[in-house]
Amino acid sequence: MTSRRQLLQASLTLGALQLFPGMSHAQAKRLVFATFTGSWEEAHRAVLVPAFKKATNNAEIILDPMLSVDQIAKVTAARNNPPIDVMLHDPGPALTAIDQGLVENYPVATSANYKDLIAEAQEETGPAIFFQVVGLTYNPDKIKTPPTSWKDLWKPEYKGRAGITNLNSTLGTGFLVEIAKMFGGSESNIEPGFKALNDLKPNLAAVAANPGALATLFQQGQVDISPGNFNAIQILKARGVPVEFVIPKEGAIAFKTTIHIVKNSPNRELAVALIEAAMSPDVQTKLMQSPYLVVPTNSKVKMDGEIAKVLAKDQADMKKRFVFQDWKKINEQRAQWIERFNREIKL
Amino acid sequence: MSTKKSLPVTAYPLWLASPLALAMLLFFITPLLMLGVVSFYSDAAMTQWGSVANWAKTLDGFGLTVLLDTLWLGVQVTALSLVLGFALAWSFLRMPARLQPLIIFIVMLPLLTSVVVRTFAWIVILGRQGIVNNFLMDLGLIEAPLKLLYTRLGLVVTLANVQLPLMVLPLITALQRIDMNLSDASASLGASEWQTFKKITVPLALPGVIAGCLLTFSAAITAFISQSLIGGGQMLFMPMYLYQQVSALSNFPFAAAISLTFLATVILCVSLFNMLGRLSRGYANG
Amino acid sequence: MQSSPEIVSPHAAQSAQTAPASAFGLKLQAIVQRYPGATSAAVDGISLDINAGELVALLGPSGCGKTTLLRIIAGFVAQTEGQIIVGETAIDALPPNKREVGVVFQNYALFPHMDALENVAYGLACRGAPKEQQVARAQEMLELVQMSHLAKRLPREMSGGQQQRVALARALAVKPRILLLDEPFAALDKSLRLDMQIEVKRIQRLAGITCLMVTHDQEEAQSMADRVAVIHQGRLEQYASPNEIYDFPRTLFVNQFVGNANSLKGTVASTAENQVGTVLVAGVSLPARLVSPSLKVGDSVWVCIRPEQLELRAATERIEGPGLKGVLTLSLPQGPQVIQEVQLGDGAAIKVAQARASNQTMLSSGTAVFAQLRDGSFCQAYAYV
Amino acid sequence: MAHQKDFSTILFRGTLGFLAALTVVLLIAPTAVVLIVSFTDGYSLKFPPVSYSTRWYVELWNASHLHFAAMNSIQVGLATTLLSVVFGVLASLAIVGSKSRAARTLDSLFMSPLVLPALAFGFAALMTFSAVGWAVSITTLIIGHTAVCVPYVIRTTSAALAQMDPALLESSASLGASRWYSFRFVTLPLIRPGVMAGAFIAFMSSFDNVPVSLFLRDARTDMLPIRMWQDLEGKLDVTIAALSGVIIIFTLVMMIVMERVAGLSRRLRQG
Repeated sequence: MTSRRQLLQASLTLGALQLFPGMSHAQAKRLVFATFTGSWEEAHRAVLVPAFKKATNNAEIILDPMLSVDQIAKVTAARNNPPIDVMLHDPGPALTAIDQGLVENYPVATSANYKDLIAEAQEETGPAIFFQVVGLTYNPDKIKTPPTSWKDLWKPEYKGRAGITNLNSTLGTGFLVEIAKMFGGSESNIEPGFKALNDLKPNLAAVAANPGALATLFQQGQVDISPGNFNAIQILKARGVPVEFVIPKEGAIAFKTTIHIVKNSPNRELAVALIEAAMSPDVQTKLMQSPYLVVPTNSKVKMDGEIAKVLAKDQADMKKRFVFQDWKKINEQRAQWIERFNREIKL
Repeated sequence: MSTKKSLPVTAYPLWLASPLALAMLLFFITPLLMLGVVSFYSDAAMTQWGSVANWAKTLDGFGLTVLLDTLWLGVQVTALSLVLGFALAWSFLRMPARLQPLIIFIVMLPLLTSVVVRTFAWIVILGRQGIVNNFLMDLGLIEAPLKLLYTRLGLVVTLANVQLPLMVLPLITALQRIDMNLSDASASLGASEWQTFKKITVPLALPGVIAGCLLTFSAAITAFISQSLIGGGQMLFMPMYLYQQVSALSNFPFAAAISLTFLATVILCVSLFNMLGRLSRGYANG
Repeated sequence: MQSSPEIVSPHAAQSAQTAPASAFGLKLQAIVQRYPGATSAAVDGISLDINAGELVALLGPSGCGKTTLLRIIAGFVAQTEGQIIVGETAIDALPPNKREVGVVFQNYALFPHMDALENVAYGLACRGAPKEQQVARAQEMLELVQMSHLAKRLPREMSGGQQQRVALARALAVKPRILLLDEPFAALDKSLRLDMQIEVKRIQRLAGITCLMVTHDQEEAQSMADRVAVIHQGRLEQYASPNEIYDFPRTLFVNQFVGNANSLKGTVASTAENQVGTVLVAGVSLPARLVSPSLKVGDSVWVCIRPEQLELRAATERIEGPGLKGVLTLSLPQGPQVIQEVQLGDGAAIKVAQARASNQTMLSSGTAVFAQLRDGSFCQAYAYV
Repeated sequence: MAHQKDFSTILFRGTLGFLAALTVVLLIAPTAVVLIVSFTDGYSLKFPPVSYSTRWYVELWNASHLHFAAMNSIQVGLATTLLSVVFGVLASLAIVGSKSRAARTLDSLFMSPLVLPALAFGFAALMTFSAVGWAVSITTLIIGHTAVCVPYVIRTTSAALAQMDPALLESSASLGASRWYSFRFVTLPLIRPGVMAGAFIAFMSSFDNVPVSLFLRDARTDMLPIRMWQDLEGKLDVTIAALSGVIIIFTLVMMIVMERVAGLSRRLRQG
């Protein structure tokens, strides 16, 4: 009886010690990779993480899915002790992160895979590991005639069925710039874009907080048409959710996604290992295949399958078909736009 | 001759509270005071201090709209919870005693279940292909699914449900304290049930009503998760406004001003409720 | 109730028993207790000397300060002034747990999570006594209070009387020097009360312990205590044997509080030695003890007459001696006696107690009567305030 | 006095009874729906599911990121509970029954986290911790959680203390017990159910905390409710339904246990 009691006490004491950090150092070693929400997280969890573990003899890694802007906020708040080791950025936030000195240059000289990236992807501040393509996403069960233009979103028949994301995401901001252009504006004249968004209100079923959330709205049948990320819907489609992607006649919005080592990261070596894995032809090939369909940046990876069919035959073709935006200009005004979006698009 | 005053054996020395008092001072009060300091920085990088720009921005037309809208949401949720909660509490006392523990259990379960889980359920219930829409369509009452999720109505119903236990428990306690003979006496004096309810039950239950309203109201206006998952991106309330400024825009000074405005409003509402509570207790106790 | 022929009150209190060698006396010296913010003192200079082995009752109406005094002795409240001496040592500076003063509370305050045996053993456990010793002593005490058969019962499974026995056993188990009882019988049914009073008295004798009991019930004080201390508004009114308190109440308050008393306004008619004199009440001259000192002829006084000192006769059957004239208004039979209310000429009402005898015909209401002082009885006269 | 029920009485009772029934359904529905949906075979959260399986529970078994968050939440929850109980019981002892101004002020201070928006506090705590150079960690989470969870322990403990007959302590003292002995053998056993109920509520509210964790967590100290929220919003992961099922069952079992040992429902209503 006594011995059982003592045993219990001893184990409780040990348990209590476990409660307090600092007594175990296991957590400090974990590499934190801030990926994007939704399909990106799933793709990275399924393909990139195993490759990383293999390369580093099972080092611990945590995926922390969030928007680029959130990543920057988190790192800015704790520069000396960043909560993130590796960041993933769309072009706009990437510029911000570099400007604010949040990232460290990639050791390109010693990299095995860097030199194989296509020229556009070779950036010392952080190499691009994939391209994102934004077009129109719709539910083929509900919308029988596939949309062909961004303008289709405004069709009265889609009343209460369209979705967009807010401007915190690159998708949302890119979409705003694109429709501004469509209605006669540009990166420096966003007015027509906001006007068009206001006109879109009756059609809006939801404003998602991020692209991942937008994809889930299709999953739940909550929206039937929206601007969407090519990749975001592929996993859904593979699961049998009725979604289709089309490139509007105005052209799809495209941007490259760069990966960065966060300055002051205590896990620099692991960070390099992760980025190296992300650039590797092996990982990029796997990510290019169904259901992820991620557009590769490694020149050794040849585009084929669904990507070649729907998006582009190769990287050169891509550059022709896609619209690239001026993120430097966008960045200067983005905070104001977010503010304005908050005020105007609120129902 | 005078003997040393010593502490009665039934009391414990006040200094026993000092560890917590100190901890609260350091880790609760100090941070809140920090908000005040930070709110006067004029820039997000926090280099220039001494500007009221953030306060002006918080209380400008838009900021005020968000604040008032948040309070209005609280009022709507509280009103709905009160109606539902009062009906349940009233019926609870008239139920067979065997059923009462079960009802208490049903009321408590959501209180202790994760708020994310409860909110999650409402996504399933309110969605376009959700339970409500399917039900209504099966009945042939509607042809196309109604938009319930990401609407004000959906949010109010969800919040009312999520916070309902906070309303029901004080109401049951308050109603139980009322002498059942009083309503019998009222009935014997010729009052109809409705009159008795209006003139006896409700006034005497007021302290419970106010306690329940206070809890429900403050929970509803601060319910970040439900507001964000059910309200969606188109509705903006104080919690999300604050979170957005911190997480996406890193504008700590502005977020601090928002926080303080929100805090002050809540304190004001709580004081108001407390005042009403004191008045009603005096009323209920004759 | 025979009245004493002696006029001077005998101050020598007669203890019913001689003190056992192990018992301790208790001395209270000018205890004052003032609560902050209160206008008057809760205890206002009370001194009491309690002999070893004696059972003293603190008697008074609720709020008179008697419970405060008890709590001061127990150490729960620190007195503002004064000293408490147990045996030869002052215990004022000691905390309650060092005073060796046992307390039986009004609601018994048994520990609800412990059974009877554990409750009784508690005090010994506090002292770190070996387990076997605790149990042995607790069992012994339970036997003393005739509760050994319920040793494993929890307090909520016991009746009030049983709880009280356990509480008593618990207090006595640690062999306290003084035992304090706070309204010990107030929570008991009337039928059970007498049994328990006898029981407590028996145990107190058996244990030979000095005992101070707080009560507001004068009959209880009368029947149980060796001496009674009557307390009123924080002051000690009288401290004497029960008989003396009853027969020679020293103040108007004691007279009214202990037993029934008819209080009438009167004036001193004549004085004599040894406080004896006559008073004039409603034009009638009555023999009286002038209790308040220095009463002179012509002074206004309260005249107290106990109902049993009066005898009622129909106006037609009046006998020799002073009598108050009035009309019988009400008869209330009360067990062995009948209380009769008489309305006097000036409107005042007095009560008269008459022994119930089967052969006696009762007077009917409305009869003109004389309430006559029984032979050899005296009224008590107190200065009018 | 009319014995037959008139129309208005029937209408009145009927309305209240109907509303009450509706409320009971509303209270049960979310829990029931989640439990049922968690056994879906599909990828979406349709109700009722087209076919049933336990596949999402199997997925849950392999979802290491959820395990990680759950372990963190449990760690933080247990430490928070421990701290809340120690600090809360001490504070309750000091302030309960005391009418002094200082005690009343402390009471209001300790209770204030219950009504103040915890989100503002979470943000304020984040700023303060980073201002003094404390990186976000399990420790900062425990501190933040304790501040908002300790009121629950104080509430139930104070209620239990207030119900205790003061004569018990006096009688204990008069029997020779020191203050500590009385606390250990009289007070503590008697308030234990109250403390346990408070500890349980504190644990559940820490385990479920969003507003404080939202700011004080990071990826290395992921918290389960935040992970669930983000996974729900970001990818409507059906695994979360299975996880919710597990949480519901755990809560149900714990509630029944706590009802038995601590009279949970009575204590919740006192507060």
